[in-house]
Amino acid sequence: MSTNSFKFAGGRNSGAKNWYMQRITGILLVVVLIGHYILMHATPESGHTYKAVMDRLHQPAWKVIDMAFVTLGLWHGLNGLWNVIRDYEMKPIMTTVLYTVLVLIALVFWFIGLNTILSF
Amino acid sequence: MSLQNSTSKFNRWLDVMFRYRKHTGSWAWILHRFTGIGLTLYILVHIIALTGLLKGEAAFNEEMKLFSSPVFLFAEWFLGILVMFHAINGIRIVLVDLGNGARYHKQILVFVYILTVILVAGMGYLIFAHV
Amino acid sequence: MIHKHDLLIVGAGLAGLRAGVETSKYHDVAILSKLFPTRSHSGAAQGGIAAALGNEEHDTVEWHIFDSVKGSDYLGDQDAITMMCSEAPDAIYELEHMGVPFSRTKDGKIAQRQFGGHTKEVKDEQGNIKRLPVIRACYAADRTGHVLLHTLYEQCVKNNVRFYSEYFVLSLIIRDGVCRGLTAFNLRDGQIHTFHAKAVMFGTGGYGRAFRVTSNAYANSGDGVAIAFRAGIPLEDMEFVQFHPTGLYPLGILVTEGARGEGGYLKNRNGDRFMKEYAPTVMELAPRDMVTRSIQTEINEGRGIDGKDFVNLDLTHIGAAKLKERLPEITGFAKTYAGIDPVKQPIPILPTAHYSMGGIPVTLKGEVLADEKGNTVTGFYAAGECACVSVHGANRLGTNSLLDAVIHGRRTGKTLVEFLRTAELSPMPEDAEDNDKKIFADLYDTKKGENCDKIRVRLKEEMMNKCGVFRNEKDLNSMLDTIHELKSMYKNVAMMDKSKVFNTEMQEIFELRNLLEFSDAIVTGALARQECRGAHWRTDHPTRDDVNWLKHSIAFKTEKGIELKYKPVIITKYQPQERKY
Amino acid sequence: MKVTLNIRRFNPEKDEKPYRKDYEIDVPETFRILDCLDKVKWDIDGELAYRRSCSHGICGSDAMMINGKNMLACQVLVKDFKKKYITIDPIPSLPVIKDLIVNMDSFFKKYEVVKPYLISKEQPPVKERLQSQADRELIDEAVNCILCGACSASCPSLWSNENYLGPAAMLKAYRFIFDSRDDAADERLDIVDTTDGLWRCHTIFNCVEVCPKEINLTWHISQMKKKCAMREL
Ligand SMILES: Cc1cc2nc3c(=O)[nH]c(=O)nc-3n(C[C@H](O)[C@H](O)[C@H](O)COP(=O)(O)OP(=O)(O)OC[C@H]3O[C@@H](n4cnc5c(N)ncnc54)[C@H](O)[C@@H]3O)c2cc1C
Ligand code: HEM
Ligand code: SF4
Ligand code: F3S
Ligand code: FES
Repeated sequence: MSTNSFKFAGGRNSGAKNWYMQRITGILLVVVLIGHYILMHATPESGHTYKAVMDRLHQPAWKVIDMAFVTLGLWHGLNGLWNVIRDYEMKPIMTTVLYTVLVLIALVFWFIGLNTILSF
Repeated sequence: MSLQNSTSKFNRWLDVMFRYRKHTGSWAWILHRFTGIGLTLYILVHIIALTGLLKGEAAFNEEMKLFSSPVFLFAEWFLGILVMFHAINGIRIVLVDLGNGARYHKQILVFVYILTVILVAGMGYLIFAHV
Repeated sequence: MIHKHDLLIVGAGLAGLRAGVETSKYHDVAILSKLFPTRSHSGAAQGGIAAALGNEEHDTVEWHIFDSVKGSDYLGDQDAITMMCSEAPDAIYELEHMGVPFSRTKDGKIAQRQFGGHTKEVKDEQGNIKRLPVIRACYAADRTGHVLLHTLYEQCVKNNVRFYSEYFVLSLIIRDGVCRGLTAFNLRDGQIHTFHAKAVMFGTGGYGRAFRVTSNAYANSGDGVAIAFRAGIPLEDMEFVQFHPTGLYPLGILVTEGARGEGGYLKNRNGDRFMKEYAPTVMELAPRDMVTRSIQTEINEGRGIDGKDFVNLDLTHIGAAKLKERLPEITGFAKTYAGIDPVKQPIPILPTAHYSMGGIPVTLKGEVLADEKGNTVTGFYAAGECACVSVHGANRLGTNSLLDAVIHGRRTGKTLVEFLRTAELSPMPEDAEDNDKKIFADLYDTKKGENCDKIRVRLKEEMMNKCGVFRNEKDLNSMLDTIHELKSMYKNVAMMDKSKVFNTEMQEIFELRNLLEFSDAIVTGALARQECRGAHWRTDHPTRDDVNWLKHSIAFKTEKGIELKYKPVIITKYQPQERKY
Repeated sequence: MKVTLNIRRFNPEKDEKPYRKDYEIDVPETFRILDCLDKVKWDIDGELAYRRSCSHGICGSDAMMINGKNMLACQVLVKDFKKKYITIDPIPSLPVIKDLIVNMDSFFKKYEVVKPYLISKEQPPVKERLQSQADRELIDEAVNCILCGACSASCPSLWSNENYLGPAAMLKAYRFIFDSRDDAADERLDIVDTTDGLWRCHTIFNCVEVCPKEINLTWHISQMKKKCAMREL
């Protein structure tokens, strides 16, 4: 006869933090991301020449905004991927491996991103 | 036993995903998920691409020439579809969980689609007006 | 395969589950049901459950008793009715404590509404006593049965009751007057299982499925009643089958009496509220049998809407808001099945076979009676619609049957707790499964024969026409012939499906066997009873006859056919009077 | 009216794999899909297996996937369909036992996991506990669930993860968490506040589309998400 493999993991293992961080970062990103995207295309130069980029990057306010963008984007995006991964049943070891990979990607790219911004 | 019983979990999942009717909410979810994954991959690529700034003005501008070509501008416009839809639908998802949002998700979704189309069209104008 | 438990409860409706909650605290209880428990037909009950709580207006247990006695057309046993009505308030509070989400009054008490046949005593200016409708039925919108059923199931889950769902009970094993268990077939594997226990309780529900137009579920095929009958247990008052006045045309899906309780009107083709001709004081809130006959008379005399066989139930004056709050479910039914919106249009309705007053005779404690003299069968119990206590007599009042199921489920549970403390397991006979095995083998062997559906369709059609709201000797005689003919056809029934797993066709064949079994008892009883009483209306004997017929009929299955005996009605306080409203 | 039912058949004793078969029948347009199935079973193929009982959408036996959407066969009429070629499958993601009958054990196990019964730590009063109409209103939708399983079987999150409790079980949790008479809200929140609970719901709304009792499950799930999120702050 057919099997029913449902097992309840049990125990409080909240995804609540994860959930509202996804929402908070998302809402903040609306401003930063859409702003960024529009700005980059506002004039043909704004996003595509060294000079235009440099002009902005030398202002501290823009530095902060760009750093926030990298941070929020990575957090939200990789946390999002983590959410997607959790939707699929897999062996616990697999989950741990994937989680580690995501955290590593986050750290590495965060470092690369900040490095670029802070170099100027 | 039946397809629902015997084949691998993945196949069963695919099978159901294809056979089951897609309601408005399903489409929104599928689009949100794909755009989210797409944007995440893009942001990674983007971060790498910008390390070009470190190589100095000449090298960076050389790279950017490539990105200023019509093909790439088009690609960037397409990116805008992902950005706009994901962002606006993201707001909808937040609204759904607030107050009585869950009772109006369909109405909000209509707004999301309309707003996305308007914004994407506007961006198209911005991007291509200069070409 | 043999399973052993202290107690087997067959049926997971209100009666079975209530007994389960009571007994499972102390004993090893298993509940068998051919449906998953929450699929039982108790869940379809809409209107309410009666108890003189007096939450909305002054009410007394005494009035409830009187109404039930009068409603039963004086055939109800008054000791049983007194007991039921007195225990009612407590039983309702207990249900609330278990978690039943009743609708609430403004001050947070259990909400109540009016229902047919439930009245209060008021004095008019001249000092004459009049009886007017009273607010007595506790409800949860129009989903009362649903919330009761689910709450009781939840309590059973809490008490870790062992459920055998989708097991179809085939026969009782009674030897030397002692019940030892039963056999059932498991729909999932198609095997016969034997259950061995110290006691068996039946709560298998009603048998409206013997009629073409019915509010009952497919599952209400009177299995318990027929199984007991085959095992040598007599059946009481089988001729009394209640037809509910308002079934949705044409299928017979129930439109709760609560719709009239909330103020709905019945109208014929001329737009007249015809109930003023039949029951001037209570109008639409007369007891069911009266309203049903009034509607049927209107239809028969050509005053149905457009001359067809239905009249209108008009709720349009009640208003959208109240309908949404109090009667959401039937609003939905009307939209889905009749394509009409009760806020704007009247609902087409016709009488529909609804409730079986008769059944397995039991004592007040739930013990099954072996004969008309009061001897009981050891270890066999019954409660709910399949049993006959008799609290409903010749006609049940609306909302009294949920009460019956809950009260007697509880009482029987209590009896069982005591019985099981001392009871021993009687040995299981070797040949317990033999008969069922043989029937199984035959069904799998037969290649060609009668179609089960053809037999059933004819039975239902003819029961409706000849043994329905109005009956007479000629029709009943011809119905008896039909049943005998159908029974012999049934002997050659062929099963198309030869598989084991979920052989639902086999289930239908067994259900048909049961339908034929008890229909015979209904018709035989109806033919013998030459009077009109409650739901039993003989056009050829159009009056109540207390001299000859104020008695319960008890049907025995014998070699030669059905033999009828009678036993007296227990009358304590209320002498029979003419029944006028 | 001529209707063709295209039914997904499977008999574990004979068939290796499920297959589809067409049945042409002639029925009145007021027939329910359930009546059509009955007609096929009684007139054409007695082997066809499906569950049913009440026949008017209250027992929850006959949830099945009709034209790619879960619904109760007894709650849709033939005339509700524009095209008279109607496909019928068992509800997805649960193991098929035979034809349209699925094994619902895991569905009910999930139901039991959320402690689906009133837990009251105080001795009840002699009469009923009082509950205001506003408090009763909070659970008004949730108590209507008939456990048909249509919602859970329509949820993409559940298709990809069998351990997800699913909307029906969580609705049951809601029914008790928000019942003013219940004292075990925190216990139950602990149960749904898990990776296999609330957080697998991505507000896809398939459950809401199919619920025959028109319960807005997502709304109820959202209320619990908010409660849990507040708890963490
Ligand atoms: C549409 C409708 C509306 C109603 N509304 C009201 C109302 O408003 N107020 C009121 O007081 N009464 C009402 N009634 C009547 C009332 O609902 C029933 O009398 C009562 O619910 C019967 O409960 P029960 O426990 O005896 O049987 P049921 O709830 O019918 O349960 C029978 C059980 O027995 C099981 N069973 C049957 N045969 C077998 C077998 N062979 N093997 C194994 N298991 C078996 C079934 O699976 C089921 O679990 C209504 C009835 C109907 C049909
Ligand atoms: C601009 C504003 C944005 C908003 C308002 C937003 C909002 C959201 C929300 C609310 C979710 C949760 C969905 C759920 O729980 O079901 C989400 C998921 C996700 N987002 Fe965003 N987001 C934004 C931008 C981005 C960006 C820039 C990226 C890429 C880096 C991204 C990647 C993702 C991913 C991968 C997911 C997971 C998808 C899923 O669970 O189906 N989002 N987003
Ligand atoms: S919530 Fe609706 S769809 Fe889900 S099980 Fe309950 S009634 Fe069925
Ligand atoms: S379909 Fe599933 S994801 Fe949530 S909204 Fe319904 S439970
Ligand atoms: S048969 Fe009961 S819900 Fe359809």
